[in-house]
Amino acid sequence: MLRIENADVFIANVPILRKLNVDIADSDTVALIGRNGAGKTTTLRSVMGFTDVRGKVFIDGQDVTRMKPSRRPSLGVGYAPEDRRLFSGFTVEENITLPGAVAKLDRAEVAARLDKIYTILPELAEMADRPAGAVSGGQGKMVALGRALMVGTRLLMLDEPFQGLAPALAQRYAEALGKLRDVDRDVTLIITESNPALLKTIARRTLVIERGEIAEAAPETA
Amino acid sequence: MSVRLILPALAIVALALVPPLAPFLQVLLTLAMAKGIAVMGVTLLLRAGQVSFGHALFFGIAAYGAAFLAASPLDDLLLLLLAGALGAGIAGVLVGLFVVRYRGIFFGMLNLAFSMIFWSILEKFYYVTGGADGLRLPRPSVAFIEMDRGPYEVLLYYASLLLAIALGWFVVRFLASPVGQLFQTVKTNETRLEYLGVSARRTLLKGYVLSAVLCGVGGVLMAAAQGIVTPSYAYWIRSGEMVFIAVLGGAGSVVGAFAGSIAYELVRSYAAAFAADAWQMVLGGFLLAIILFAPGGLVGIYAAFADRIGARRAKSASKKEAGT
Amino acid sequence: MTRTGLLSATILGAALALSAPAAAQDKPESLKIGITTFLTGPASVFGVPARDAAEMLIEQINADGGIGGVPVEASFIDEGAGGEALTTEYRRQVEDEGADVMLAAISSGNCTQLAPLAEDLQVINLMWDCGTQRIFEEGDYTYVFRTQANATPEMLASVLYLLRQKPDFQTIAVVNQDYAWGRDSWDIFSTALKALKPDVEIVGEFFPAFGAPDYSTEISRLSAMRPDVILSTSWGGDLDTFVQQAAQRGLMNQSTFVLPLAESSLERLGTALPDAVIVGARGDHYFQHPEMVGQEGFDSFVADFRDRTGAYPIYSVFHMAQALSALEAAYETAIEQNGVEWPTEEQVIATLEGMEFQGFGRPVTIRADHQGVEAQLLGTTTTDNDLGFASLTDIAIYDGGPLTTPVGENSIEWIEALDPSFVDQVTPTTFD
Amino acid sequence: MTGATILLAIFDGVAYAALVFMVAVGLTLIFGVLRILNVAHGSLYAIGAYLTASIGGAIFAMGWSPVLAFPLMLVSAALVGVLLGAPMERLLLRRIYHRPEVLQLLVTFAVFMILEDVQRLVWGNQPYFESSALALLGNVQVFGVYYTVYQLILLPLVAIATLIGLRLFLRRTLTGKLITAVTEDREAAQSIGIDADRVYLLTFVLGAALAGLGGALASPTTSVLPGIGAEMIVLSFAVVATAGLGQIEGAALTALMIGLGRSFAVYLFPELQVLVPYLIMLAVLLIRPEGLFGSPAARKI
Amino acid sequence: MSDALLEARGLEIRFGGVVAADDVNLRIEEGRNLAIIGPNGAGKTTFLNICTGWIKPTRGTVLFRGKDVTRLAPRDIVRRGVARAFQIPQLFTEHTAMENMLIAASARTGRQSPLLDMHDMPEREEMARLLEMVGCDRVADRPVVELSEGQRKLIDIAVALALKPALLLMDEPTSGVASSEKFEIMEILVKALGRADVTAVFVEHDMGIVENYADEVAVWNAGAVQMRGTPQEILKHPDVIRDVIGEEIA
Repeated sequence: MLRIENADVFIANVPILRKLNVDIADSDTVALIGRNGAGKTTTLRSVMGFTDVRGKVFIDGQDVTRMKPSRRPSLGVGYAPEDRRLFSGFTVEENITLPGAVAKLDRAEVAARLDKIYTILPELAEMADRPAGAVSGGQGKMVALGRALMVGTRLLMLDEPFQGLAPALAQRYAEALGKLRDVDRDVTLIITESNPALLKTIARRTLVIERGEIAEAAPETA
Repeated sequence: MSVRLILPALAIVALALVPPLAPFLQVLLTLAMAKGIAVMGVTLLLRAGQVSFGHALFFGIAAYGAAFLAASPLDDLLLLLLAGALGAGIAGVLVGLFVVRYRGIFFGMLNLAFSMIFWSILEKFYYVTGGADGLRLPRPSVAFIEMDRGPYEVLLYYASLLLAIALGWFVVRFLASPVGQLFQTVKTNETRLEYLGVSARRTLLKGYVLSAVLCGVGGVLMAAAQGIVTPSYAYWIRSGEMVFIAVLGGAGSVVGAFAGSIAYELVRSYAAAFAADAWQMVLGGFLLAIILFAPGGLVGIYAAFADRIGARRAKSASKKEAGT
Repeated sequence: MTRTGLLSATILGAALALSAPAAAQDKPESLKIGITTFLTGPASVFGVPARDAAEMLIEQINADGGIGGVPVEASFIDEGAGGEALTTEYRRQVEDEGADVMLAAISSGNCTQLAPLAEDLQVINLMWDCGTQRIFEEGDYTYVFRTQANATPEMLASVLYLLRQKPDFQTIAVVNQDYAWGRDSWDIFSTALKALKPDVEIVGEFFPAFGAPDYSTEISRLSAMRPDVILSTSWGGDLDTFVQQAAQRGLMNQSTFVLPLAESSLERLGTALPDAVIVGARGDHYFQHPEMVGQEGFDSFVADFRDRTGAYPIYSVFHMAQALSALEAAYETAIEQNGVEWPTEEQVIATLEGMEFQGFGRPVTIRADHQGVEAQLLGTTTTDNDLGFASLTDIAIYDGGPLTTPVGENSIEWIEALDPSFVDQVTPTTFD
Repeated sequence: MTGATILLAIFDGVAYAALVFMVAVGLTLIFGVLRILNVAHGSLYAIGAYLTASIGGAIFAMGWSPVLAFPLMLVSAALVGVLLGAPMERLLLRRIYHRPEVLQLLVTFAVFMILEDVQRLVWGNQPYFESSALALLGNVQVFGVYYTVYQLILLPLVAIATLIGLRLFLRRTLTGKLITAVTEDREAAQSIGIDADRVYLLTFVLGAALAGLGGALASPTTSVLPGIGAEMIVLSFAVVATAGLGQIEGAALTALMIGLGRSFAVYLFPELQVLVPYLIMLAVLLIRPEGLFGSPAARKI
Repeated sequence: MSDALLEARGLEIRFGGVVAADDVNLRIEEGRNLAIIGPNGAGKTTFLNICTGWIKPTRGTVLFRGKDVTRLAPRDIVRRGVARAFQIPQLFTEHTAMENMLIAASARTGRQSPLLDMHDMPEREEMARLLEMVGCDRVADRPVVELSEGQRKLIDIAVALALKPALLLMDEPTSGVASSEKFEIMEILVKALGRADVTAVFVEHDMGIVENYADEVAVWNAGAVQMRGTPQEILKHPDVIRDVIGEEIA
């Protein structure tokens, strides 16, 4: 599904990724763990095309290294960034459906996907008409997940979904991910996290990233 | 001596030799240094992350102050400089108290508004200010010695050079000092500044007043060299030009302020001489080329060059060592 | 030592260099003149035609063998580039290029700035177009001359012509550009009006910003107050805008307009300028000058200029021609008096003082204070279908002498001291 | 002031405000999305005016109907947007979005300087005046004072239509929503598939076309001559800052305040006329530091 | 009464419709480190913001050493001895770690001479010791942008300590730090605080940290202090387990 070959990324002349190699199979659920600054977020951002990558990135076997970021969602890639980044002027539902409209899906398809999203995340249906700017941080994380689900039919990348969530809410979020797995068996899931304990029940495979490289050992793999 | 310092040192020596060796550049360079001192004020604010599109205000205030004083018996260059700097400083405090509450585009626009108000007043109250024609500033005495044009201009040239060096030195020291470092943190993190128990506004105000004084000194020198002050001293295009020069030289660099203004004056004056009706286009193209291809400005180009030479030197030195 | 030592040495050197006397002159390879004119900015409506005229006339002079056998070489400086660029380039042309004579400037502000500089640089400067009367009233100059009138006779003639055309008006309003010319010209005009017709009431004074794009509000107010006369000394785009907007809104049918600079806008305004507007020409400059039309030099000049630029000459063109005539006359007279030798600068200056010369209008005299005395032409617009734009009728030409402030006096004080009888003392030449 | 003169002042103020708004709205739109204060906006305004006046003058002289003046304005605006706006965004601005604010501003300043000379080279120094549109609509008389229908009725209508149209466009259409989304967060927009480059291009072209339209609309009432761009841009800056950055309704309200302030100044204190926009700006920012419609940036700590 | 370092009385504030503080009363005693826990959006950060004057409450007062500081600006409260470290480190990103410290020192001493180079300040050694104390002496001369988040958090705290405060408020000092490092960092920190005689208040989600390093715990819920006690009491309370910790994890 996703292959990264020899990726080097520099930010302000500081190497963030060093010859990073990742290969993730279809339908896998992968936890990408590592300390802050190890390169987790940069890895996801590189897949989305927001960094200047030296090396190669393949999605579904297609070389996307030079593809515009905005074309990647059309490959079925959904991305929920660490800091939510909702469109605060739109309602929660508009936030979730907008990717569908951008991808020119027909109304029925958008409605069907929205239903699926509401099944997985019923709390979103309750706040559908609230402006996204007015939801709390934790709820925002849920909305961001819902938005990523709209087009993320092949590959879903969640950056630090539990960061800053109180334990009870984090647990709720983890449940939603479990439900997603029940509803959709095929989607490939990549979740970054600095606290691997939270992903124990979800991830099938754990990749540990250190100083921009995949560390050999993956000690916390179940 | 480090590679980087060679050119600035040579430049100062070369500048000192201009009047005897290249007198045709003397007036041009006097103006360039006057502007350079003013640009240094804009540069200073850039170090705090603020862009002013109205610093011509202080340039103009000081120049008009000097012109008014020159019409009185206290018509002496040193007094004019003092009065101009003081006037600009006081105006800096008054305007500063207001504008330091704002950041980014608002800061720039408010400065613009103040300078445009001053400009409008200069244009409007022409019985006092001479309107668009401005005020004459007849040649002042220097230390109460009357001078002819020739010696006066040579003296003014060296005065500008000395002031440029002295004020440049002072600004560099200020920026390295605790208060100057605090001033620069306004650019990166005001929240932390506040939580260090420091008022970002007051800190910014200190630098703002200094920048106003620098513009003032530049304005008086310019007026003394030109012999006339006009509202164009305070017009927004002039403020834009100062920012232009600061970026041309290397945004935030003290040396860049002077490198930029000398380059600007040369390009402008030769463009005006040889492409009289397309000089703006030449300058615009020059600016675009610098921003797109050398965003560090002239100083950035030089630094890259010096680094390369320095690296080569270091390499050859280490080779030698290895050889022996 | 070293900086102070160096400094004093340099000052000494410079002082020595300056005190060296000007050597006697051999015939130079060329007579270099520098001309400041607006090539950019709003005033380029005057500046560019004047430059075209200068180029054309200099080509003609050189084709005829130059001045005293010496070809003329002109370079132009853009006044629109701003004060520093202007003075820097002015100096460069004098000091480095060795310009013999400078023609500067259009803008009064630039004249104020350059006159002392010319004096310092000891270069002859002919003020060829600027109008401020202050320069010679507030200072004595050796090297600076003006080859045309100044604002005082121009405004005084306008007042006299207005009183002649419309003697019984009661109210007047002014709409002038907000800069020195607009203010100064109104000062002179209103002072003259108060002296010559004390019962006139000034009902409105508007000074919209220079380059204002819109006069709607001023026009609304003027429409509401309906003054008998509306004066505007505006020029260029500002005048065009004001006239167009006023004409469109019927204001020009309500009041008599006095536009002392409108000669330069006649062709551009086309049919937008209605009949019965009083128009001045800053001197006696008009391509249908009743005394000049039919004279060979004049007709061919107008025709040549039109061929070259596609437009009729305007007053700035005539001013330029006049300045070049003065230059030519001064050199040729000086050469003659010098026994066919090339004259020194001092000799040229001596010749210029008190010289009479003629451009494409009545002869001009340069007075002892270096101020030119020039006749003033005014007229009233009338539709001219052949031209496609208004031409002037009821033309009156005033001699410059009686209208020009006497040497050594201040214009405003001199005008204040005039009384209504002055109107009858000055009789213009009129044409039927 | 009597009631009648107050009304007259309001008419003049509204007509002027309409024109100011037309110029400022494009600048605000571009700033809102691209975060670039486009100094060259003034040049685009001037070129819009030049195109309308010169093409109009030429085709009416050839005997075409003066009614064409109105479609010509739209054509000129489109030309400015497509021929100048598009290359400017694609070739210059696109290279500097990640650069500091000052550099972005100076790039547009450089373009402004270049375009000033381009205008002179193309159109020369003589003012252009082409007022067929003004003449065509005629005058109306109010309290014995003639107003042109063009200024009193058409300009305000166009301004209001632009305001409402833009509002509807941004709120109701998908393209409008894409612009809004990119405005708020370029990267988040890209990550849901929005082609931010295209949105930027579209916005800039639209903003440039609005500048051109402003110029085109101004051309029948004013002389088009070198330098009109420089005057207009400072005024537009004042409007944008006073309104609150990127605030279209704010720009409308500010333009109205400036228009009315200016016309009342002409009636009451003519000497203050030039100062009015800046005084209004200072007064507003003193009370509301983020501008009329701006909201204080939340400082997240 | 007088031994309270900081005391909040009846604080109340709303943002839009959301109550962020609803009659908050809390005493912080000198020398007793307090942990604040609670679900997201409970108003923990808002409390720190009110205590330091960043936002003004609609009602209520904040007393520091018995003096009302409610209406003071943050800088004035800081000068009285309250320092703060942030969830997202607030550092001067163009400066090195040492320069950040020196800037803090010059803020404290208020040196004005424009001719003194900041690097020559007499406080330099003291700052070096502080950096050493938080284990960042090796990176003192590196720009802070190049450092890891964990290091930045520590430097953020060191900068706060450079002010020699009596009270240090920390917002999630170990968030974004890999769990393997958390205890290490807290270990360093608590030692440093003890040595410098600073009372600490910290917002924390990691109950392990709370259990080990807090003397007292206050539980926030819906903008109010729900309960308060020792870590042992609080972390076992059923309400806390339900609302804050989550049953499964507990």
